Amino acid sequence: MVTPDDDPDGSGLRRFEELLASESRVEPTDWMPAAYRKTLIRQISQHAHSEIIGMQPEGNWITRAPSLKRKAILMAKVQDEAGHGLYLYSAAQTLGIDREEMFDQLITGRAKYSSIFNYTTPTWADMGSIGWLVDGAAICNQVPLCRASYGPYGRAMVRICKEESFHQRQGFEILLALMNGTEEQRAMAQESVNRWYAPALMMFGPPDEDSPNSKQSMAWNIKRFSNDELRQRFVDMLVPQAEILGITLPDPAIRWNDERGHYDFGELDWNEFYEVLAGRGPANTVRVSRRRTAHENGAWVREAARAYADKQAGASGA
Amino acid sequence: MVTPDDDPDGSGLRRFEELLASESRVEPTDWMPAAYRKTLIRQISQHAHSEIIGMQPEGNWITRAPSLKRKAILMAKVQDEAGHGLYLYSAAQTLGIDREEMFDQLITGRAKYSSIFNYTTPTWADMGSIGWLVDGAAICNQVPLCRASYGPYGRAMVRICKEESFHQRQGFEILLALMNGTEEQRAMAQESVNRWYAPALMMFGPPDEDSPNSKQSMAWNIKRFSNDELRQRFVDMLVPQAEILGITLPDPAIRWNDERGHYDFGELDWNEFYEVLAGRGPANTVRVSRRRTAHENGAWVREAARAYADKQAGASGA
Amino acid sequence: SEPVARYALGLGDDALVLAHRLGEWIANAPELEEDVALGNIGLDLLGHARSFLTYAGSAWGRSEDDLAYFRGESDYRNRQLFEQPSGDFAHTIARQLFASAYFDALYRALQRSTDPTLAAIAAKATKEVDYHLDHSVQWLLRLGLGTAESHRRMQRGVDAMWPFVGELFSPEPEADAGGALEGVAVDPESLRAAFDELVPRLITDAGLAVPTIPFAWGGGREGRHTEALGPMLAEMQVLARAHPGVTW
Amino acid sequence: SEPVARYALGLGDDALVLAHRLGEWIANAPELEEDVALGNIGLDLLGHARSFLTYAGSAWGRSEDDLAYFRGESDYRNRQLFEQPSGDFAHTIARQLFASAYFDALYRALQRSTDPTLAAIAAKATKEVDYHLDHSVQWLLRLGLGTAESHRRMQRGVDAMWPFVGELFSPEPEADAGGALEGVAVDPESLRAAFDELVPRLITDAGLAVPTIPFAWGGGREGRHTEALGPMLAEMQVLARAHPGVTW
Repeated sequence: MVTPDDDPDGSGLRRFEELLASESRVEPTDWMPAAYRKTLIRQISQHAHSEIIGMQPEGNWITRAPSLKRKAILMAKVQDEAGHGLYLYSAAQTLGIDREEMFDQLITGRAKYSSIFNYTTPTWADMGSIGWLVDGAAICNQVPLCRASYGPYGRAMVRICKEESFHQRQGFEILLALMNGTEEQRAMAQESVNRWYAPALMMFGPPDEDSPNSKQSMAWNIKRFSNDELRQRFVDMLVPQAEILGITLPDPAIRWNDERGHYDFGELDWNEFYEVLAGRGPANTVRVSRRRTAHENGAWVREAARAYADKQAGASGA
Repeated sequence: MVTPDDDPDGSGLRRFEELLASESRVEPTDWMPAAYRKTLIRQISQHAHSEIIGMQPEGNWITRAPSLKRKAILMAKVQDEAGHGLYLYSAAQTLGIDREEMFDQLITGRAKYSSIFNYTTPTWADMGSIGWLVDGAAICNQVPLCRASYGPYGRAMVRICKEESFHQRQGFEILLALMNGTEEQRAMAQESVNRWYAPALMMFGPPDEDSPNSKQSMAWNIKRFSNDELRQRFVDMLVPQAEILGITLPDPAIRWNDERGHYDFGELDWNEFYEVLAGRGPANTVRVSRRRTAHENGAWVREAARAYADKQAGASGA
Repeated sequence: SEPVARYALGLGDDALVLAHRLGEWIANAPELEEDVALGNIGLDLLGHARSFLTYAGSAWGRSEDDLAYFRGESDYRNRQLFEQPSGDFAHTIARQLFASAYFDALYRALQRSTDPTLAAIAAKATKEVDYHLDHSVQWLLRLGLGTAESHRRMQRGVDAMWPFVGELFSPEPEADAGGALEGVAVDPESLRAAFDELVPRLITDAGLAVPTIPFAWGGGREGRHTEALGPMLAEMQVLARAHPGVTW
Repeated sequence: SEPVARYALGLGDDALVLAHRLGEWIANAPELEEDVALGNIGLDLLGHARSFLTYAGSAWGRSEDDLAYFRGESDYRNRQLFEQPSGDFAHTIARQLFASAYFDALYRALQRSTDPTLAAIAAKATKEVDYHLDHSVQWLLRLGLGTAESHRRMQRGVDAMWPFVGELFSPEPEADAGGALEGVAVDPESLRAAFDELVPRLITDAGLAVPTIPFAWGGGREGRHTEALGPMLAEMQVLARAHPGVTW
């Protein structure tokens, strides 16, 4: 094995491998392989971007939420997402990348974020579907990340997961209220779940055989389960909840498989996934440009804050 | 009489006085007294400003007009007002003032415009009241101005009056539809007329005894009738129209006076008029700042148009 | 017939939604001349919308206002370009450029429709749209070639509206209805060549880059809309819906 | 009692309308921290609104949502400052500064109300409003003293909101109701001194000019509103009104 320049005697790598082997946390001051650092920066910043962009599809209904209680819950939720974005940027910063740089990658369209947020929210029921399905899938993805080998990331995930499961419950409640409501409300809920179900399942990423990066991430204790394992876990969670809701999951192939001890489910249309990933989703351009516009419109505010801070520092230094 | 510098032999003044005496038009190339010029600039530019600011109270309902026909009529009307503003600025420009200068006076709050537009339009019926009452009063004011001694002004007024009487008729029709409608619609119409009636009567300006400038304007064939004469004419026009509408004018003192051959009407609360004039109306700041914001937000557009025109001129000159 | 009515409804919604957006500019334009010009274009489009909706409604016993004010978002059939927010003046010009180039090609072709009502509406509209296109082109050049700031903004505007161009040429959903629209409707695909010949050249002439941004899914003709339409309709319909069944 | 309910309704509407306006900023703020901060303030205000409206509605057998979603513009009783459009960030800060200074003085006094519900709501709200005021003051200073551009915009913001300050101290309409509010309600006039002591000084400290612009008429407590409220309510109420009587 070639020893990298910043670890001439290989002691850093040995310690890193010990940490992984003992399921301990790697901390910012520890030596770590460049590829590990790079992978984490990419993954954490994409996760942060997803939180930031994810504010929009739900933010779309804050001004139209149909009751004050729902309005309050929705505002709090979207605001939590901004908060998650902030923790995650902080976690990524411990790996030596600036928040400005990450944010710039986002608003110039060079960074990825979860494709799911390129779908639109034409109806109120989508607030339920996002909570139940999208946050639900996110939790399945994220709970194992609480044990991620990189300390700041794992700790951020602990806090985020707690809030996400709260959000999922709220989404479930929105759908439950609709399903207990009028014919129109029930139809609204079902139509929305029909739209979000497959995209939510695709949030776990392509089938394992098409997911080449996963193996390394698992070796590094970043990823703990394969895409397909997580997807199965999610479907197993959804089916009984859908029964409680009285909602039909739009996949006729779903049925309990006693042998596997899991629910079987149908093939997904991965073309759609790759379409959205390639920027042809319903709202790709809109999402990025909205945040960019907000950022550009706010440039004078940030400049003023900097100028004021400089003046204060100058005054107190004098 | 002292002969001004630009009219050393007094021939200009003699000709000016002959034109007035023979009810002829003064044209831009004619000599005219500085005070006449100044009065006209003030009056025409204020009138232009009123058209521009007057777009807002009606523009407020374009996006909410309750039928497509009304939406079309309203858009056309507000657009006519922009057109009127443009003619009037052109007329004023013949007196040697730039449009930019006038517009700057408007958006910096140094110029006056008709106080009536500082009232707000909380209901759709206000589209009717503005047409019937405000445009109605404007017509009473403006018809005599078609014979104003200054040619470009008089000719602009001919065109404007034609459109205004169309607008008044449309306002009347809005109210008529409401009065032929449901209880709620009738109440909406009545409530709106209650708010606009007195302010419309005040559009003719203070009572004659408090209106010192009028005499000179009448001598110059700019003003043809006194404020109170015009107000009387307006009330005489309104009363029978109100009967057709089935609407009550909010003045219990209105009754036919056989002796005078006119309708008597009650005293107006001039305090309100002066309050609004002094900037304490419901929307004074909002009106000016909205147009200023539009102007400022459009600065880059106007600069681009100028830069492009310059480049084109340079290219064709080369 | 039902398919013709549904076809007319889609065309009417395109014009109505864009007319409404242009109406938002009135009293807010960068100069008075543009208050007038954008108002004129909006009025023309509103006229087209009323003709198409009246015709569509005649098949169902519904008035233009029934259709405009008492359908929800998912019943609106406009293509998504037309509902896009007005943004700054450059966004509006980009939206109008694409819209006018599309309308121009569409209405020219629709004049030859075997449906005399549609042909007549199209004939009248063509002349008006000609002016609209010219207006957009003039501004595209001024902004593209004017100042560095206007160039930047115009490119942003073109980029923002570009994803919604692709949908303009997607098939009319009624086209499958057993040939009922044969000779009546214009196949949107047939308009693409004229658009592709004209628009990229105009963009290039204005010193701007033709976007390489992918097209969005679209689906407006099936009632799938971007997040911009809902709040727009909320405002547009609020008064009419508060007083159902009355005359204004 | 009826006058107390009407008093609570006015206070609830003040908080609700401003909370809604702040909600418009979410996902649009100049930086993420402000998405969070403005969202927090909006949430606090929404909480106050819900408490006041629930209390008001209890007198009439109406829920907070009946009051929020099924009253029209002329039945809204908020003072006009709170409905003003958010404008740019400086407009929002100016609106929030005036609002928070008013709420701060109001809720401190209202804690001593003889009505235990109002006193309890005010006691909880006071702590939160304290933070809101601090947030506005910090931004007032940053923007007023930051750059030439931010100074210009902050002055514009202060000027734009100033006309609506006067109405904050106009009497509560229910105050005449035969003394029913004696000891229950706070006389707005009594809040003026604290406001006048604090706010002009803050404006001056931020290097800005205290406006000399006259106050507008006001009349929000009588249901007279500026042109900003109608479109805001159209959007806010659209979904609830499309499905009257249901549970969400």
